[in-house]
Amino acid sequence: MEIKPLVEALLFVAEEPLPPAKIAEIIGAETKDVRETLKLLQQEYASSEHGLQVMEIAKGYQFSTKPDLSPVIEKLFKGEKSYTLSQAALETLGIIAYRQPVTRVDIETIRGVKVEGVMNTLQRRRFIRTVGRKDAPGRPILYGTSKEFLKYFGLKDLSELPRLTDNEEKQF
Amino acid sequence: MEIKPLVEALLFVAEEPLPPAKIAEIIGAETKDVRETLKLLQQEYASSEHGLQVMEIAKGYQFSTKPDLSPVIEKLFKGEKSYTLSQAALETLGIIAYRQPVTRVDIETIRGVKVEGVMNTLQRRRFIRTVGRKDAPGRPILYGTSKEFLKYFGLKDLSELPRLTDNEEKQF
Amino acid sequence: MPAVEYYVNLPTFEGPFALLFHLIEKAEVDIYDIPVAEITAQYLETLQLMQKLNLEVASEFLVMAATLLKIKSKKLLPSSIGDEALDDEDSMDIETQEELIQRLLEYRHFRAVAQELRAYETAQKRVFVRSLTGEKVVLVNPEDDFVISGVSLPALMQAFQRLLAEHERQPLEVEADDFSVEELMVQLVSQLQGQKDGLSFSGLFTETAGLSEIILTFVALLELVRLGKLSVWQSNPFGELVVLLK
Repeated sequence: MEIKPLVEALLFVAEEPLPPAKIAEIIGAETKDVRETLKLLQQEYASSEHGLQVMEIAKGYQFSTKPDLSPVIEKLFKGEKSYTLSQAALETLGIIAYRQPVTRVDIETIRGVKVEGVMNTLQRRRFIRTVGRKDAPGRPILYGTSKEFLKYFGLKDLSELPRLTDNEEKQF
Repeated sequence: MEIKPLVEALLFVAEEPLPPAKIAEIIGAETKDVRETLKLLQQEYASSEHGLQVMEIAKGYQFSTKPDLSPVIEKLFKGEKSYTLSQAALETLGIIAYRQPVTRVDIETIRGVKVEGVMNTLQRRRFIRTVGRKDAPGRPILYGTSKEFLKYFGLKDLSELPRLTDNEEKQF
Repeated sequence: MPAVEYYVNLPTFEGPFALLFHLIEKAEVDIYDIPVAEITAQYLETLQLMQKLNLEVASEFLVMAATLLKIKSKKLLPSSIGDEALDDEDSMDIETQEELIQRLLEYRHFRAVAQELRAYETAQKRVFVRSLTGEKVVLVNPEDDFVISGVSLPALMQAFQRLLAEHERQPLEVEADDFSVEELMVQLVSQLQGQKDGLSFSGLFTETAGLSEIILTFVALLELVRLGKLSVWQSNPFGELVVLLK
């Protein structure tokens, strides 16, 4: 059976980047063949005929629009409710990304404010997830970033997070 | 400028089926040219090479997966799309679709049952919307169907609703 | 009608019209020529059965029962006699068998419509569109690193830097406790003396440290760093902070 249409359709509908192994499992094919098909799709969509591309992100593949089209694409979203994160959410995410696993109190200590509301939002948007409990009194919950976080910021993995400069490190 | 990649990218990112005129406005092209490009895309994706198709739905165009792939696609969602509307909801929607604008009491008269609960569900799911108030005692709310309704049932517009047969029409 | 069979086969009815249809179909009679007396009897029988089975019988079913009885008696009584006596607020706005038939036909029509809609629904269930419930589309622009709907990595970075900067400036308002920043600075230095490899950041806090103690310790730490007494570093971006005496 030709698997290309299936791979294409799955990449399209998936809510998150799909790892080749998962695609293989769903369609009942060899991961090797899925990888080959993904490469083929990547090549085909790379043609200037297409406005989409197959990108590898967060250890999976997904469709996205081509970067050079973004000025036009953004016009579609003009005036729409923006999905940008609030400053508070960004700060909190930053702390969690760099300091994970981290407890809520840790974050509040650094930010100097209560973060419960922000944390709820981030959990609802699945940017953060609970990763365990700290071996400390009260066994507070430890938080870490999620695959959703990587996707939102276009990171392949956490090692792609910007490094703190020497100067910044010293400030700590 | 080649508009096909842009049209393709816009269809992909839009949350709603896009009307040709809107696409034309965004990319600064003639609606006529956009329509031609849409037809071209529709033809290209109709090839068995592709798992996607360009659908005309709810007065616009949208990408979707091809129907024959559904057994595999469903595995990705593990039955998430398995819910269907209740008989009560379908009957109520049918009445609203054909008789709009219509009041709740009109619907209850036809169905012979209270429809408040069903109407709430339909409004929550945005299949129906209020379209005004009837010029009658108590000024009851008038309801109509929404774009969401067209999308759910895969209709281009209300004229695609099943026609009454001659026999049935005479009865009214 | 034996109740046992019904017990097994009694479907759920959307409403009184649905039940009436069921009975008419079962009786295999023409809808234009309903034997009202017979259908009414069966209708009442079914309601009793529903009650026996502890099924909730909605008031609409009872209203229809009253309506059926009214039509039935009208057929038996000479016209215009007893109209007032039978006029019942609880009955439907249906006076004659003809009206009942019209209403049944109208309802039947919309049942057919519902069936059509069900077919459309089934067809549409087989195509999938992108789910955008979670978040926005990824727009990638290499010139701005990764830009996704207005948020970029530099933005995250800046937020983090601002946070660090604010930390230096802003005095944290904490309740006066058993600790002062000065005391904690002294305590920190003595804790770190002799620790060639430094101590982990979290290791500086006692297990029972309260929020204010943690904050004050953190401020003391920052102050010592500012004064050049301490250095703090990380082995990797998300590793543990290590504190060293200079």
